[in-house]
Order: sequence, then C-alpha cells, then structure tokens
Amino acid sequence: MINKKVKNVQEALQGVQSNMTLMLGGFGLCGIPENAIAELVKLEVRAVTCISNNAGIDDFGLGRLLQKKQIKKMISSYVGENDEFERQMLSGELEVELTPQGTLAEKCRAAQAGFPAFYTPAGYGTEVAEGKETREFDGKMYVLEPAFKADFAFVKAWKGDAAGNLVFKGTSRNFNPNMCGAATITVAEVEELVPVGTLDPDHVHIPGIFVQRIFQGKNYEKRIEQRTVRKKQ
Amino acid sequence: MINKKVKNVQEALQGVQSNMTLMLGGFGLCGIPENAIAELVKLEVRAVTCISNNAGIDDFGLGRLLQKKQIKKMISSYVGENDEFERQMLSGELEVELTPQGTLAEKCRAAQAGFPAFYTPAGYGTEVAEGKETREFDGKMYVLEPAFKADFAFVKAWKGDAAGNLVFKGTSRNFNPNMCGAATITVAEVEELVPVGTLDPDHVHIPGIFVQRIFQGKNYEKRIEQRTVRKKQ
Amino acid sequence: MALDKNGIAQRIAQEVQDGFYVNLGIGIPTLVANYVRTDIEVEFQSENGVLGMGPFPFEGEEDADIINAGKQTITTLPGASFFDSSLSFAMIRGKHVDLTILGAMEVAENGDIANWKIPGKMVKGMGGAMDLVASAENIIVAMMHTNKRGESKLLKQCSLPLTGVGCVTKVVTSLAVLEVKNNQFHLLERAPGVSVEEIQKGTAGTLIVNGEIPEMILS
Amino acid sequence: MALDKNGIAQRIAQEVQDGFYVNLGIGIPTLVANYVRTDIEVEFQSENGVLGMGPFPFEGEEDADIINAGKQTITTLPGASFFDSSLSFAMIRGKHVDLTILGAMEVAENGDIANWKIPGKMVKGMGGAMDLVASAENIIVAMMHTNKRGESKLLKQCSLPLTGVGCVTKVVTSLAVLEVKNNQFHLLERAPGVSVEEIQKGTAGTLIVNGEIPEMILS
Repeated sequence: MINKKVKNVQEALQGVQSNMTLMLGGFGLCGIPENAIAELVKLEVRAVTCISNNAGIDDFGLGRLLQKKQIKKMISSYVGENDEFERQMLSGELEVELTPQGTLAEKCRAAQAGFPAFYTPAGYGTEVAEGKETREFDGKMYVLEPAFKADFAFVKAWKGDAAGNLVFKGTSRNFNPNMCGAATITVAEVEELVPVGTLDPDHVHIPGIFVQRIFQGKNYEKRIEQRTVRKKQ
Repeated sequence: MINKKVKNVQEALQGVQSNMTLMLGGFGLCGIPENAIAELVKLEVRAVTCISNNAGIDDFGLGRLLQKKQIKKMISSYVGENDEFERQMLSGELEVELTPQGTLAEKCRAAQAGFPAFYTPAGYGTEVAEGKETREFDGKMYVLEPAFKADFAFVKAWKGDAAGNLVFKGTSRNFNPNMCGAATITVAEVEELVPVGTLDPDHVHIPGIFVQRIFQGKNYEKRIEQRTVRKKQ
Repeated sequence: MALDKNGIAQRIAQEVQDGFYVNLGIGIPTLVANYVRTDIEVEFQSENGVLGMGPFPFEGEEDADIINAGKQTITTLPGASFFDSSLSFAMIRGKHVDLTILGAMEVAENGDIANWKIPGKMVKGMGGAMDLVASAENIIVAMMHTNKRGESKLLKQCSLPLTGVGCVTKVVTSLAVLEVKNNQFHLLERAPGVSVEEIQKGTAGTLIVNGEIPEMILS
Repeated sequence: MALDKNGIAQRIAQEVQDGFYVNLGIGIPTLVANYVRTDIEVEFQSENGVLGMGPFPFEGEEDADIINAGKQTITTLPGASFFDSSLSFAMIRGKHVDLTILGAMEVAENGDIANWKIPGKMVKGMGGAMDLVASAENIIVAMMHTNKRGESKLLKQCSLPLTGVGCVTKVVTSLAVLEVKNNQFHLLERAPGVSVEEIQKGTAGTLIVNGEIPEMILS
C-alpha cells in the first residue's frame, strides 16, 4: 500500500504558491474542503485562479479568499449569493469565467482521464461558445471544450484511508471525485481517516491512485445555505 | 419509484431482433450477462453486431452465439481463447472490428453521457487509426473515435432493485456500468433482486435512470477461465 | 385572473407523466413537485447529484450533506441514489432525463431562452441550465407572462444573452399555456378568466390563436 | 547464459521503485510481481478494474468475480479498490500509472512496438495494450531477444502491425538491458555470461555500445 497520509493541513498544502491554478470541490457550501480553504487564507497566497462550481458566501467557503482579495480569477458555473464577489467582478478587480455546470464537471474529468478536449452541446449559440471551435455531429451542434490544467486540487470526502481511497456522503460528493487526479497534486481532506483495509473495495468512490496527499480534517462547520424544513404533522 | 422490474428473461428481451446492434458487459467470462446470452441463443436472432470486450470461449459466453452463427460482426478488444471465433474470422464468415480496450470503454461511456465522439491517443499511428481523423493537442497526437450506437445493452450486476439501481462485485463490474444507458434499451440481470430501499444510496454504482428493464437471473455458472491458485503453506 | 407562481406550478404538474425522470429548476419549477399526481410514479433528479428526491426534511432532521441544486436541505425516497457531477450531467446530456422544467427571463418565438445574465446588472451564472436546455428534448418554461414593468417576456427575439437556442417546446405562464413551434407561439390554454386579448396584449412575439381556446382546468 | 522468463522478470523487478503504481501485461510481465523488493511499497493495477492486486488465492478460495486482465483468479491486498473499465483507463490515459511492463513481438530502434497481430496467422487483439503504450511515459518491454527461429526482435523497423509509435523507453531481454533513444538501442547491461558480440549478433536494429558494458546483477 502506497502511503499518502500527511500529518496536517500545513503539510498537505506544501508547495502551494501565488499565481497557481487551484481546483476546489463542493456545490454551494456542500462538500467544500473547509480545512484547505482556511489554510489558503492563512498562507496568504495571492492572485490564484480558482476552479470551483461556486464562490461560497461572503464569510464562508471561497468567500473567505475573496474577502482577502487573494483570487485573481474564478472559473465557476454559478456565483450568486455573494455580494463581495459581485462588487469585485463589477469593479473589474476579479476576472470571472462562467462555464456551464456539466461542462465544468467534464473539464475536470477530462483532465483526470487524459482527454485533451471534448465536444459538448452545452452553450452552443450562446456567448459561452464565442471564439470556440464548433462542430456538427449527426445534425446537432457541439462546442469543443479543453480539459482543465491545474496545479492543485482540493477535495473533501467523508471517509478515506492512508492509501488515498475516498468515500463520499450524499450530495457532498458532487465535483469532488471528478477533480481527483485532475491537477498535478490532489489533496484530500476527510472527516474520518479510517484504517487501511476497512473500506469495502467495491464501495471506494475514488481509488487512491488519484490522490497524492490525504489528511484528517478538523472542526467542520458544514454550514447550510438554505435550511428548508417541514413541520412534523 | 419508477418500476423497471420484468418477470423473466423472456420479457426482458422483448423487441430484440435480427440485425440489431447489442452491447454485452463482461471481461472474459467475468460479469457476463449469462441469462441474456442463453436467451439470445434460444431466440435464434441472426446477423447481430455484438459490442463486447471479448467473444467468450468455444462453449460459453458469446461463444455460444458464435457456434450458432448468429453473429455477423464482433466489436471487441481481445478475442483469443476461442477457436470457433478464429475459424469464422479467417474464413470471412465473421466481421471483426478490433478496438483498444480503453477506447471501447469510452465509446460506451460517450453514448451513455451524450458525447458524440472523443479524442484518444490510443491507436495513433497504427492500423486502428486508418481512415480516422487525427489531431494534435499540446504536441501529442489523438484519434477521433465516435460514440457507439446500439439497440440493446445487456449487463449483469451482483445486486439490483426494482428502481433499476445496480451494485457490482469485484472485477465483474468492468464494462457493465459503462454500457448502462449507452443503448436504446438497457437490460440488467442481477444475482439478487433486493427490495427497494435496501441499497445504500451512497453505494449504488449505477442509478436506475440508466436501466429500462431489470430481472432476477437464474442458474449462474460463473465459469473461471484461468484458475490460478497457490498452496497453503 | 392571472395565475400566481403556485398556479403555474399546478398547471405544469399536469405535464408530468407516469415514469418520467424530471429535473426541476430553481424558483417556480421547484413548486411543481407539490402538485404532481400521487397515483403516478415520477423521480426527481437534481444536477448536484441526487436522483429520487423527497420532500423537505422534518425540522431538526436536516443534513448539510443532502441538498438540492437550489442548496435547500432535502430528503430522499426509497430507491434514491447519489452520484458525482460528471455522472449527473451524463444523465442530462445523454437524454436520460425525460422532462426539464425551468424558469426564464425571456423566451423567443423560435424557442430561444435567456435566463442567466443581465449585462451590467446581474450575473449569477448559468449553473446547469445551459447543459439542460442543450440536451433535453422536452423543456417546459415556467414564468410570469410579463416582467415587473409589465413588458412581455415572450418575444420575437431575446434581448438578453442566450442560455440556449431553439430549445423551448412549451411555456406555461401566469396567463397561458403556449406551444413553441414554426417560429411562433401557439396558444393552447388560457388561465381561468383571462381573455385571448389579454394574452395577445402581453405577448410581443407572434401569437397564433387557432379556434376556440379552452381555459386551463386546475382541479 | 541467456536469461529465461523468470530471469527477465527478476531484472525488470529492479526497475520498480517505491511508490509506483504498476500495470503488468500478460506473460513475462506477470512474473515481475514475484521479484519486487518487499521493503518498498508498490501497487499493481489491472486494467479490468482492480488496484491493489495481491497473490493468487489459496486453493478453494478462488472467486470467479475477482480476476486480473489475464483472466487469472487473484486476491486483493488491504487498500485495494474495484472500478469500471472507463475509470480504469482514466488511470492509464491520465498518466496516473507510473510504470507499464509488457511483452512484445517486435521493438524498433525508434521505440515502435508490435505485439498484437500477425496478419493472416494470429489475431488475438490489442486488449488494453494500445491505450497503455499511447499514454504511459515509462514503458519497459519484457521479451526474449530473438524469436523461435533465432531472428532478432529488436529491429530497425517493425514488420508487424504496430501497437504504438515511438513509445518504448527500455527493453529487457534474455540477453540485455537496452535503452531506446535517438533512434538507437543503447546497450546498458549484459545478461550474466553473455558477450557484447552475442548481443550485437541478435540485434538487427542499430546498437550503441559505449565503453565497458556491465553484467546484470541478479541477486
């Protein structure tokens, strides 16, 4: 078994520098790498490009990096719910590349799986396709989208082991598995680091080969953006 | 819950006709849809095109269809271990399209996921790429491969439920998940049809949306091609 | 009388058929789930990675790890499954989802839709909408017939940046049910008490009125 | 004396480094696992969908659902995982596998390899070999130096249909270890007791012999 375990978030983020391109898992605040984000704030890396479906909220998730103006460019599909984001974008401080959500996921998966680019129908005929190659297959139009190139991918899993195997819970899975192995170095933080051999090999969502570093995360807040409930009848 | 359960293999194969293109899961004899294959023999459909990584052995797996000369064309990556296959191919009775294994898997996945084609480095500069579009990305050459188009996909899972959710075991998973939803109709046979609600939603390998019909299989032989063992010391 | 959001959702729910996998967008579409007949089997897919969504959780039972694409806490029904974003959009792009219901800021008579950006004012992003409209063959738009300034949202041509081209097949608004074909809006039904003239007045695109137009039946 | 298959496997095992994910082809490469140092951590991947392969099962414990790409019954080690074919080739195409060891019928001095077809005679198919050689950056070929008729398998140009172009970086044969670069075979090591002349005689492609060539050390 090849050991990917590092002792803490500091060791996990070694080598992260300003101007790098970072991938971060999560959908809204669900399944985000909370420990890695907190450490990125501490490290004060600047002018990073972040690939992440959303940009967090004002005081949580990637919103924390936005507050400190550490982000040069965001590549996301949806960036509502964040006033500071809107301010920086409208003032031109922040560069924003909006990408359809399925395209975003597949640009990660393409990088993971060694595909240089792919054709998708999403965005054809819209400003998303401007300047991009388009092509017809069987009477339908597609846009050519290149794979992402990133330096670090930060993902959050529910459970993991020292071999780097990951298991996700509920919808906190989202982009996390697609980002594993899609960057030069993939760093996984887990709620529970379990002994090697305890994860069922049939139910490992991401095999350890896609993960370079894994650590036991701490103090997860797991905030809820829209708490919707019904009353017991 | 949308109910995909059919009562038996006869009902599961309704609509299968001669000249159709069929996908069949499995690697060697591991994870093959034994019940569907037996029924295809009984139905005496002829001149079918089979997309399957292997062609079985002389008297088992797709070898049974070969014996009855029901197959017009095989699309596979590896077809050793089968004398009847070799005889039919060399005599010109059987058309054979050999495809790199990773390309075969991805041509299924592309069909499942709505991608018309993809670029892969596999086979560039070889006869596999002859007549195909090639293209350079970042200094490396790739071959454009189209998604498969098939009428039926026959897959075998370990467990499944009436919603069509599937769970696979060990390496009998192989091509089966990639073929689900890659044909007009996907038929899943399972060793154990469990009550809806008993499969863990986090550990469903293939969500039921990719499966049109599911049935409880019978009399699995699960033959082993190369029984390799060591002695207890 | 013009329908409110719940009325629109109620009418759209009639379009949901037995055995459908349905993706509901944020806003009015989310309300559709409340009105689907209980004697048919339908499964709701949410593009953030869940199939088989159930109602909101009971108070105190919400789980931060189980949300829908609107970031709302949800529950799942027996037979549900979770999956990653790539597989989720395989369902959408691969046409495995039978019906997509989403909101819009504008719809054009050629089926174009705009719902993700108002240049210089509002840029939230397209989320999964561009993937959905580019692939789905059965797309229903749920929206008010006119905007807050009383201007028609059913146009000859969209003025806002497009989400997708020529993709909308049906529109259910506060005033009417319309089919989009041959570069025209074809009036199918009127909201209860709403006249053809009112609908005509609120529709900037080409409106085709063929014969007697029935009122919606909202049971 | 020329090495046998086990000797070749033993020498190749020295190329396996700590922390490597390794894909072993059918034939001689499969034997490599028997000779890897036990004080380093290595994981074996098999393209049919398993990472973390262990030794063959004990008699009576074989499981038809757990095999390797050679269709042999296997076991798994703690930390193993199973996955589908698409993800398996994501590992290969995405360059996550560090070392690929495979057999060959011919290797050319430009790094071309042929190992899947003899026109009119033998057509077994390429299996995963074309994906492996097209993507791996670290490919070692394991083969006898000459074929059964005594003809060199290290050629100026392959005569058989290619599996991949310009991809082989190292060849370990029954006679020698050779590096493939600049369109030449560079002799690195001799099998114990085998002379440079013998190697030269068995090599049809351009052979570069620089200085004293050491004997392999097979402990």
